[in-house]
Amino acid sequence: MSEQSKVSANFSSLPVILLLGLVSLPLVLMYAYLLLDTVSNSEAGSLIPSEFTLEHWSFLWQMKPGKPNIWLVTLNTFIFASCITAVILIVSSMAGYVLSRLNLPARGFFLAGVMVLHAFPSVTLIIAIFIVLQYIGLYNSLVGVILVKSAIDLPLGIWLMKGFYDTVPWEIEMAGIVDGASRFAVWRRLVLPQIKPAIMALGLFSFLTGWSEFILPQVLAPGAHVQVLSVYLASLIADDNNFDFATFKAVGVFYVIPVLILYVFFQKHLMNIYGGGTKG
Amino acid sequence: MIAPAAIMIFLFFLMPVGLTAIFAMTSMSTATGISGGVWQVTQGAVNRLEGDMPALAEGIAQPRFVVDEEGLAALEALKLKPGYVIELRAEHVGEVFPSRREAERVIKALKDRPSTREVKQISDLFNRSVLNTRFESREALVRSLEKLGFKLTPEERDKVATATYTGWVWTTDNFRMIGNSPDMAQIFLNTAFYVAVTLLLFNVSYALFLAVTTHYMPPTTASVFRAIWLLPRITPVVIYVLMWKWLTWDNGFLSLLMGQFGVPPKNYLLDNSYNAWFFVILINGFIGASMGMLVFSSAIKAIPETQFHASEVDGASRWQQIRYIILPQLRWPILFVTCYQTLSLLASFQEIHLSTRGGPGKATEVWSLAAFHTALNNYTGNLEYGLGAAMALVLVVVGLVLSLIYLRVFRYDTLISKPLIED
Amino acid sequence: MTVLPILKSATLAAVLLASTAVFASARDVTISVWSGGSGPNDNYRTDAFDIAADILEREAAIRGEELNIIIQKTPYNGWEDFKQALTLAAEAKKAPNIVATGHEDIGPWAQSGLIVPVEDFIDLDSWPISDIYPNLMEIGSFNGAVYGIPQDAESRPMFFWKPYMKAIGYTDADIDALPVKVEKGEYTLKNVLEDAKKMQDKGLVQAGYGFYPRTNNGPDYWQFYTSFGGVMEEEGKLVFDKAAMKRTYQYFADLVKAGVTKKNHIGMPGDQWWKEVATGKAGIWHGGTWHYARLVNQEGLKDFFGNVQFTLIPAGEGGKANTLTHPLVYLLTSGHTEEETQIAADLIKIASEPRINALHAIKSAHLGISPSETKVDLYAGDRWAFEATERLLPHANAMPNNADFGKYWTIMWKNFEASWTGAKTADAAVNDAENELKSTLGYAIIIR
Amino acid sequence: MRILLDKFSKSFGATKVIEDMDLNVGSGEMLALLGPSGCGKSTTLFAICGIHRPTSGRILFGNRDVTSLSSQERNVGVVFQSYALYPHMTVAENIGFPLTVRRMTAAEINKRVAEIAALVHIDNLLDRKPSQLSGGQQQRVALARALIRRPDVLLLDEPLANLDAKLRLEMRSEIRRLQKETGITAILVTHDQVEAMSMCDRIAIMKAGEIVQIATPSEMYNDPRTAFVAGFLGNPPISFLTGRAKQGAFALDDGGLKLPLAALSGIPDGTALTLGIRPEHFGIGGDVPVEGKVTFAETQGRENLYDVVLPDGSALRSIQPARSDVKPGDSVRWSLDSKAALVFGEDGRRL
Repeated sequence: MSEQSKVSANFSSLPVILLLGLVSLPLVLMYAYLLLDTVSNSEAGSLIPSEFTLEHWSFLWQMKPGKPNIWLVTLNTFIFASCITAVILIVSSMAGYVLSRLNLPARGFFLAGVMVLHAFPSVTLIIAIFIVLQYIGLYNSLVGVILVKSAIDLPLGIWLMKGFYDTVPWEIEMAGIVDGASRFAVWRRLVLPQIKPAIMALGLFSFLTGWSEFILPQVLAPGAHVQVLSVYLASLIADDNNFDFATFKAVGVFYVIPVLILYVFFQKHLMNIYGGGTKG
Repeated sequence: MIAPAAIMIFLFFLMPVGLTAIFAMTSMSTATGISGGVWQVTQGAVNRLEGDMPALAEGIAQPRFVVDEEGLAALEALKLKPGYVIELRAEHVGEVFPSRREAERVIKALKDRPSTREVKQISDLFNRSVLNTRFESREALVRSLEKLGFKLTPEERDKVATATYTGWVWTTDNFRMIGNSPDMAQIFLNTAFYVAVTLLLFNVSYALFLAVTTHYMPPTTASVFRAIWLLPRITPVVIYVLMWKWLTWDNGFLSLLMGQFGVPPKNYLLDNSYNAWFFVILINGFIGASMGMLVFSSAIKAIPETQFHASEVDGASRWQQIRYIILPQLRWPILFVTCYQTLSLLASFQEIHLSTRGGPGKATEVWSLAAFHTALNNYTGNLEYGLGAAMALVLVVVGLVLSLIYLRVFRYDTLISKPLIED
Repeated sequence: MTVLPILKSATLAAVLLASTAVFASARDVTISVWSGGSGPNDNYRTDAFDIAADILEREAAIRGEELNIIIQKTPYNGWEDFKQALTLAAEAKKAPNIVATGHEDIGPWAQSGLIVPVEDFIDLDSWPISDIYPNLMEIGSFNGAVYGIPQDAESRPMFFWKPYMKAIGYTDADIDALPVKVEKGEYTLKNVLEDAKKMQDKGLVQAGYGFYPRTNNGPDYWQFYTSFGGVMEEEGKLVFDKAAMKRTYQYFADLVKAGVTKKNHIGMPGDQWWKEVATGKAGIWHGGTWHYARLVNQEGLKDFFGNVQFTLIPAGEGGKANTLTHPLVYLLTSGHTEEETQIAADLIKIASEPRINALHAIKSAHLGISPSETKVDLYAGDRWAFEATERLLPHANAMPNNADFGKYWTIMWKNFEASWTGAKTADAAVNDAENELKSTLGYAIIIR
Repeated sequence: MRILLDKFSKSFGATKVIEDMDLNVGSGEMLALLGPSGCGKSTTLFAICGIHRPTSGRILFGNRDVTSLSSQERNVGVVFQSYALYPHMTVAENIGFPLTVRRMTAAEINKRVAEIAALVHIDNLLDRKPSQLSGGQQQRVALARALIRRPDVLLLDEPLANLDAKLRLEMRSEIRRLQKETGITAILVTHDQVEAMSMCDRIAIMKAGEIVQIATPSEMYNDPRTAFVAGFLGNPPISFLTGRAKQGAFALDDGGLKLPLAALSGIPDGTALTLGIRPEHFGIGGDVPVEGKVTFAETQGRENLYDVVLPDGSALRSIQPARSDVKPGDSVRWSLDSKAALVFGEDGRRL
């Protein structure tokens, strides 16, 4: 974002800040208490924490009965999110280029298809997706659910990449070609470096959605050895035998920390992609 | 270079769509299995046959085990311990048992002590009825029936096969069910209400509000607020819903807060269907607002600054500036967000599934969630893949139609200029 | 083309390694066990297999075989996710060897070939199977074969908070006599409503807390249908008794109308319900025998017998007092080698022995599965198990094992909920249910 | 090397951009393709460098038919209007790129880069990124990159369009110098007649996909074949009067001017005609007097420019040595040089 000020001296910004601050309060409170409750205990019926404690974080060093090891789950989540990022980046940067730049038979059809799919209610296909997965023997495996999640996010990725490729001047590519480079070399060495910010943004975005995904791993990879954090946390919450909000929140915070770190450091890139929707 | 994308999309998009369409035309469920069934004369099948073919139903309704020469010969061929055949032939030939268990008791008592598996093998050989036997093919069933002396016409065979088949069959019942059931109508109305209200209040109006208010702020303050309102979207859904549960739970924030004013604690989320809707819409709306916020913000940023200066010089108030400068130029972004988010809202059920599970009662059950519940996730464990697929197919069709409109609206053809390099 | 030779030798090496591994410990068997609806008190549902495996290994050793069994345990807290995961895993041929689940799953799972009859692998006449209550064994049967070995028994009583009963005029003697009165049909569901109302009117409990039922769908609600004279199955055919179902729907609508039960009770968080019941916020409620364990062990209700009376579910108009037992059963899934399944069956057999099963029964406050189990000290010395077995088990029904029962249940519940929440009248709900049952089940259900 | 376009046609879908064009560029010659935007000159250039394929016809480099060869196989150097420098590479990497993709050794590449950089005078900029260069410097880098592979033909697509006036002047001679020094055949695509006239050996003027005229700059200025060519060349531009033939003379309809011309003998009276008068041929030294009113006067320092409106409303432009006695509003009587007047038929052809 270009943080160029458009604030006019004719209007005071204080009233809008106050107004927005007020409506944002519930959200801020929820997040503040999310963090606060994990390291404190409160008297019953009180909203103000009365003591500092780390007991809610004990899940990090003690295994919960009937639950897999938190570190294994974290590792799974990390593998899951990273692989999705890699697959989406590689596949959609290639496909996006083809759709943006190459003379492909039925290119218009492909483009329309991608566009329709990218707005498609794909989660509803989950039963059929299960059949496909079990047919190719990847049910209850990380690989399977990685492929499915990547495939579902692919149309958006391809569409975004296509949009970003469209902004690269044709002349760079023409220059590459008359300079004697093959089309692949042109893509790899001349065009790809031009869309680095886009790759960064799409990569971050994919990582975050992968990190957050719940339904797909829950249905398609329910086994303890392939469990991811979202499923772990959800199963913790679903278990009404051990209802303990502070622990849930501690697991939640543990789970959300990587997201927040990425968010704080790469906010600009992310805004890029969410705003990028208008391109198509 | 497009091959990997094409393969993945084919495998996990197009094939599932095709399969969903196919499943929608079947009676597939947990009980029928997915891969197909067998032919088994169960008590249920006998009940079904009673009306049309009483004689047959009567004749096959009882189990019958006979120690006969045919069975003994087959047993010899199995080459188990020779003592079994000798003893059976000597002591039990001609005996008839009215149940498997009684036959097996005799076999178990043989001096050579057959194992449990062997007992099963042996008793199978003396089975002279078809009741409860699982036949891998329809011909095998018919053969066995004929062996028992039931001569069947082709139509009768069809009837028997239909009555005894345990797998799924082709049917249009799913769509009839969707069309006729008042519950489906209710779910449909729920969905329409949910999509319309969330879209209108949050994804568009509130997003506009956020975009406009942050526009009138110093850049740093604006980006702080935008960051706050983007949080719901980037927070993993499980945690996000957890926070709402904490807010609305009977020992949660709202209850404690209201407790200060003497209001007894209650579960605000599920207390009644109005509350549930209120929070379901808030939960989804807070996520949905962020996309509109960013799209509208960048659209506002794209308005030349001079237009703002000029309008201020012309004496416009802030409201007039919004009304006459900003809003008219946001028409396309608003249309875009509306189209796009309609589809997202139609497909989204994770938030509702995790917060109210469609409750209280079925008050907040929406179409995609109902499809999920029907096909994959319900208490009785009776997963109706066929009906669920039919419900999903309805969404697929709605999604297709909406996205085609969406292509139209956005003048898709202008987005695909011809490539400039020809090779 | 240099890859091929390398690949070849690698494959060879792998095959060699694998085969030596087989030779080194001839019988290394992994048996996986999943159980649904299992909280921390229910750990012996799966833990029993550790003990059983130990015994089976020792037996093998005595026979001179080396057998090493690895038990993989996966307990699920709830039912929805468990059944989804299990069904999908089975379709993908990745089902666990042993499943502990509700007996009503036998019907559909047997029909689709997802499970195999246990009697193909276990001699039913051998101990301890021969000792199991015959009606429980019947519950584990489908299409003339025994598919499941009962894992536990329970029943579902009505609970009364004694202090409030006293406050509305019952004497200690009255309360002590209540179970008998219920059994004889002298205290009915109508009285439940009246007493709940009295408690509320006296301000003992808040509005909606007089009668405080289960918070979500469950087999419990069939008990009321039975109380009002309904029958679930006759000779292999499901039965939908319109009049009885209407009385059932109407009863809950009346409870809401009288204000003793909340209109939007269904779907409230379970944990809240537990806490409230344990602390006397509710007057009358119904639950299961295993609730005793949770209330006493987890929710801190120290003097259970001093505070709580329990009876059968009282009779309603046209029916009699009853309770429902919903045993969990151990099932063997298909798709494994015969050898593996045989070991799994042997394990189930050992785990069903009285002393091992009693661990589960007492820890989780379920009821035993065999007469000899009641003679195990641990069991005999437990007041709750003893009283509950005596008072409830003789009157226990079970849901039928019928492949179509799930559909029936779904339709019944949907309309139950609709009339409860006031979305439909009881009449309309019964009619809607009838129509849907006719169209989905047709011949398979008798409607009367 | 000679470049030959033989019956070259190009259409995009249903739209025909160029039809049956013949063009012959001699070895070592620099030719300008001059025309307004949309006339097909860039399409022609793209076809020569292989980015577009001809719909029909042939393209020959020397005697080699390159019609169906890809750009990579043609050995052409192109300088694009935007220079198309690779923003993520340094100047040296940019220039060396054509050699890098030919898999030359690093040492060889460095040597050749240094040579060519010295030739275009950017040897001190090799480590910079394109974004750190001025427009003229970027232009030189683009030239160096086009020349380093010793192409058979150098194609320049509006190379000066993005430069300011002073740089444009400097680069004009610079490009010409390089082309002469390397002796390379070059084609310059431009819409600026000054550029075309000052830099090239010959000019091909294009209009609507056709070459209207090919000639040396002076031939074309003095002897345009059509009104279009006449109008396109010359600054300030030529002025046109419309009238009719009358007894071997050009006459305005109101009779205010009658100009006898040799070219009009044998043309029937009443034929519609267009008369082109360049500004330098209307003023004090002509032979046919014309009366009018000055509506606009502009001094350019050494010379003054006047617009004169004739009584019938048509206008003539005049350029004269600076003088201060004529102001807008004055009536003047100046003369036309009838020998330099160009007359065109109704179809725009020169008579």
